[in-house]
Amino acid sequence: MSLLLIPLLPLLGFLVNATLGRKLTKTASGTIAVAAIGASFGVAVMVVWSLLHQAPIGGVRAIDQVVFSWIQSGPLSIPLEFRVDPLSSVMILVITGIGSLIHLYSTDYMHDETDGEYARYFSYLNLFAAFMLVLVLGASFPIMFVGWEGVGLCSYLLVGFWFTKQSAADAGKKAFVVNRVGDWGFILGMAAIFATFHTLDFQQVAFRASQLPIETSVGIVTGITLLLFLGATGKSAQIPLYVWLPDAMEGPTPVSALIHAATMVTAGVYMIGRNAVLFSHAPLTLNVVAVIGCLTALMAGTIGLVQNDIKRVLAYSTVSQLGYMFLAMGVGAFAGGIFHLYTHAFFKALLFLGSGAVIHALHGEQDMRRMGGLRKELPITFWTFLVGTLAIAGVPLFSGFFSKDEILGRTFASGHTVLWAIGVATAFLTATYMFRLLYLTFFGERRAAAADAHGAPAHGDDHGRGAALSEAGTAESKGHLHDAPMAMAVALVVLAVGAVFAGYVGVPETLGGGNRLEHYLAPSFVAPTIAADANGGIAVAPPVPEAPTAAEGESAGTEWMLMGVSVLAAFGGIGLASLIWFRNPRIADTMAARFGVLYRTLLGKYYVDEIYDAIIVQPIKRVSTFFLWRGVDAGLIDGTVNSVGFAVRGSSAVLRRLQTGSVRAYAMSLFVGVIVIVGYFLWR
Amino acid sequence: MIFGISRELIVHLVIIVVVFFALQITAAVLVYMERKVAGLIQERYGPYLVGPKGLMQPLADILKLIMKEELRPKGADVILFYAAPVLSATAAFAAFAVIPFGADTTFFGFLDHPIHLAAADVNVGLLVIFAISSMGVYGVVLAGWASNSKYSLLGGLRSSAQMISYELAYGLSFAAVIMLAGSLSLRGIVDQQSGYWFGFIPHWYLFLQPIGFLIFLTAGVAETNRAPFDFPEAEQELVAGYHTEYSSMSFALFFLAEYVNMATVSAVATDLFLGGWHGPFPLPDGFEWIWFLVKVFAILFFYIWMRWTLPRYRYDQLMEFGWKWLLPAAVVNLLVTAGVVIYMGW
Amino acid sequence: MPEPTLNSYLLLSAVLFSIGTAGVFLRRNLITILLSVEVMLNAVNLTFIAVDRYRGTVDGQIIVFFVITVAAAEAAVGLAILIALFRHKESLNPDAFTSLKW
Amino acid sequence: MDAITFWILAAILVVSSVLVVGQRNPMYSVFLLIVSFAALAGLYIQLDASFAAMIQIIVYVGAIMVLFLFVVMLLNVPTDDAGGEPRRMFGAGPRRIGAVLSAVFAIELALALVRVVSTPLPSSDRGAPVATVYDIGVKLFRDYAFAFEATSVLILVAMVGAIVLARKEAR
Repeated sequence: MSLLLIPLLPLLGFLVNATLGRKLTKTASGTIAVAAIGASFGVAVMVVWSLLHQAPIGGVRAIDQVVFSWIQSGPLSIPLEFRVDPLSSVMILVITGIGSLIHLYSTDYMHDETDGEYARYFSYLNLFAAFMLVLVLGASFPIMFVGWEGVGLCSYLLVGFWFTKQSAADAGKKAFVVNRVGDWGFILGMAAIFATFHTLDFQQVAFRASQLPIETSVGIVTGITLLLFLGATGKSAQIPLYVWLPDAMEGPTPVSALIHAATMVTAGVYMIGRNAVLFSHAPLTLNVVAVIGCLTALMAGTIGLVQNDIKRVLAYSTVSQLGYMFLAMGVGAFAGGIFHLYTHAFFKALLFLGSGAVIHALHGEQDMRRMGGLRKELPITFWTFLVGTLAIAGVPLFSGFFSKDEILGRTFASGHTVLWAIGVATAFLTATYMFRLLYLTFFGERRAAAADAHGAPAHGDDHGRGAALSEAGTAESKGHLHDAPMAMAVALVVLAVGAVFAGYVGVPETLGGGNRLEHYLAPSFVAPTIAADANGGIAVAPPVPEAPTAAEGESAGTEWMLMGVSVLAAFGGIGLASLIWFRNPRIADTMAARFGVLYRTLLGKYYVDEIYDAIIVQPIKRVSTFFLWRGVDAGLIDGTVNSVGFAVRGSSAVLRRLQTGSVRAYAMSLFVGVIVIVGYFLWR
Repeated sequence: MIFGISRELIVHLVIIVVVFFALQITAAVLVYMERKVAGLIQERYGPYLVGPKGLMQPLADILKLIMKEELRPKGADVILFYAAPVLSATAAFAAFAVIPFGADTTFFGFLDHPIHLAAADVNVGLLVIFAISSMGVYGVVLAGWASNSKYSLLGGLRSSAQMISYELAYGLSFAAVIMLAGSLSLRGIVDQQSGYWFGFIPHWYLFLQPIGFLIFLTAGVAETNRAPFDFPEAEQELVAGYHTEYSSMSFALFFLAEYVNMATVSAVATDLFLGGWHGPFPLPDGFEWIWFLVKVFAILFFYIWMRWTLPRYRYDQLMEFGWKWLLPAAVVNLLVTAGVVIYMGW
Repeated sequence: MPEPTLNSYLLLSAVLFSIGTAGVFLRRNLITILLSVEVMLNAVNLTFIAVDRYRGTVDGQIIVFFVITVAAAEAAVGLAILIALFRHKESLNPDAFTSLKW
Repeated sequence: MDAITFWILAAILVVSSVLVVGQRNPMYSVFLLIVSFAALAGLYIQLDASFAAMIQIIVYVGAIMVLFLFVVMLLNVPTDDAGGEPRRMFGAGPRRIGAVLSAVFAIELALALVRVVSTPLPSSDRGAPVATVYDIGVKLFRDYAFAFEATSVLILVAMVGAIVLARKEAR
């Protein structure tokens, strides 16, 4: 089965929809898009199947495919090569699988768009899938980078999908620009890697890195990894570059689900996992990663606690979950991180789609203060949403529990007690704000009118009709609301099932699970004992120590204890949430009043945006305005260009005299030339 | 040797003279024929007073023409005005020069080597004919322009345009035959047509090139400005077209030229398609040219017949026909012939 | 009468060519100028044929055909332009068309 | 025999060409040019290129010159430099220069030719030119096939161009 097909199919879908989308009906373009991604899911499944039945060569299980030699210059040789190994196999399954569901979901969700817009939306969506697959399938940094930039572009396009809305356009721009900062890091990292290892192929890099000693102090590897991590923070919305993700919620909800929850934002995590060997050779970086991840998790959690826009809450929870993943990466629990990535993909997609269903039902209402009591009116949405919430809150037997617990356990095991504590706290917060969300949205009474009194802004999700329709929504909101339509419902249910059972591939030993996922993934995080080197030959590496698998050194007892703690945290959070927002919502306001400063700080997201604006954006603006634009561009460049122009004009004013326009004059001059030449040959 | 002049030379000169006069006589005969046939077609007698059955009529016509006063319109370009008829007549005669009209003969042993029966034997004969007939245009154009009269000018323009348009189809119908014969020499082509299929169907290209033949005839008619393509002298529209202003001998020359041209076209048709002097049954040595004569006159009769039975086209129709039907047809015919020649290996 | 040698042909064509050029420069009538150009072309053709004959090849003739073809094209287009110009300025004097555009 | 014909034809050729140029009446120029072409064709035959000669007549005399004739008749500007007042700068002066130039050129060519020893043409057996036609055909469609096709395209383009240019703007 050809790996090339996997990204190619969505690309084809994109081409079709992009070229003749305007001619197609919604049904047609929708079908094409879904078919494309679905087919590539099928291919992916087959590929993974054959991978599972492949005998490991020197501990490595991988399927390679070189499509063609892309760049060939001097020592630098980059084939367009795809590779599936356990790690990327998980990724492609997630991307194509959940991707298909979200595509399906979108066919209903976007149905109010005009045909052209509809096709445009799906073409973007397919393009995104294609690039994301390139990203995870790429066997070398440049290929990955192609995908990396590609998804960035698609994210830009999709966030700004309703570009006629100022806020959407801005959000798109913001996402793009912030990502550029990360990409800058990524590129530098790549350059450094090539300089150090003279190759860009992942396996090669891993192999050659494994030859180096583990860096105790700051060294080249540390530098490289830090740069790469900068890239990761950009893509995966970590401190300091997380600010774009919440704004990205301006995009259509399915987009948030696919790009800003399930797939793209996890690219950073994947990238670190992909370079596990490299990172594990730079303990310092690992610590940085862990700390950053942890802080992000906490910070986002706290912010999420007070947000009123349903999608923003989810966005922040995404940020904080990503923080978890980075924490895992930081403490060397790569498998754990990927595990969480994988489960998170399910329940977060589910939650987003659920919120999407709600918004859809309320005609673009996103403010939770105008919701409530939807339990009875949107049963499917409610139940699936509930499942998602339980999963993310880490309630036992739901997928989120296993992965989160895995991370926390490994954190503790690795001795970062403080980080572990923060992690637990975050788990508590997570449970809290998620249930707050649940209660505000689905329980109690409809508060639309009340909220109107507050005059809370309605984030129109539906392009153009935003505010107006949200009014309409509130107007008829007292009446019956329609639950998620067929396609959406299907997607929700399937994801809900996933959210429950996805975790069971990685049940830890202590629960008699025998952490299969981890064992499956392990080879991807260690240097290949045999690495095919650049010119296809075979270089034998010294066997590296087996990757640290589950819970060495810590007894089952401690693990039970840890589990207990995190479970407690989860239920504590739920309890608190129900106490405040379920029993008597009054408390919320009183508390908000009491801790006014804190509340406002959280509501203002710690004013990070403002700070950035003050210390980075404004200075840059000023420099570019007064120096680059007025000075360099207008003065220097234009000056040069214009002077050239004047010079030409001046000279032509003289030369014009030759241009008599008289045919005969021209012929004569020509003829003189002939005579001269003949004469020369005569008298020579 | 007679008076130190070789017999070949004598015979050559004789042939040339004979051809020259034969053509003029033909013209005369044609005049008579034309009027007679016209008469018969129109249920009247035609000329019958002058001589037995009006046989002397052509002579009378010529005399009349000679007697007439030579008029020249004011403001006409003197040189060209007189050059024109001469030019067209010359062209007409010159074209016939290269046409072979009989098998090689020794004139019953008068010569020791058989010689070709043709005023001039050129082995790119067809090209010569083509070239000269293309020169024939000038006489007409010149006449039209030089006589400084709008009728003449229009007639001249029309006829030249017409000739040029039909020259293409004309030439292409040649080409098909050239391919079959694999020779540019008329004699060679005629020799290719000797013999019979199944012993009785003569080996003429007419049977291999029926379409080519039709195209050739049609184009020929147009080339010679004959009805139904006689626009240069469409009386109702242009009085007498390019020779409106001509009278007396210069007019006679045009007249002559027209008939000689007809003869030429018929002769060429005979050589190309009707097997020249090869008849359905062979004639005694030295008399094959009779077949040639018969065929030529048959075609000439056909010409006259057409003239008196068919109405004149409209000019645009003529052009349309020439460019949109005749030319494509000729091209297709050529292509098919080429294909056959290549794949059948003829 | 001396037998014509290759040079006599070449000289002849040289003379023709010069006549052509002279025509191009002297005449003040576009038609005549075009005719002069034809003269020049034919001078060249003559050299080709002569040299061909001298070297016993046929390539020269073929080139002559191409020259003739091109001449035909040139004449067609040239005359068309000429007609357009005449429509515009009621004149055929090349010196009347010095404005490069209108 | 050959010599005489050559000199006669040459004389006709030169004289008629000179007249073509020296003629004030384009109509005459056209006809004189035709005459010169005929003489040229004669020379071609002299040079055993009867096929070329015929083509010369058919194409030049039969087609191109007719085109000229048409234009002359159409525009009907018999006398030279009708209209278009000669401007000072392009008046008689440069035209004299032009004449001088072409004279110089002729002299140069003559000198160049006199330099080389006059080589007599190889004696030709007046062999069947038909064979030559065959050779020409083979060469034309084998070695020069591409050029041939190119020319056909050229012709097409020229045709379209001519039509477009000469067409009256329909307004």
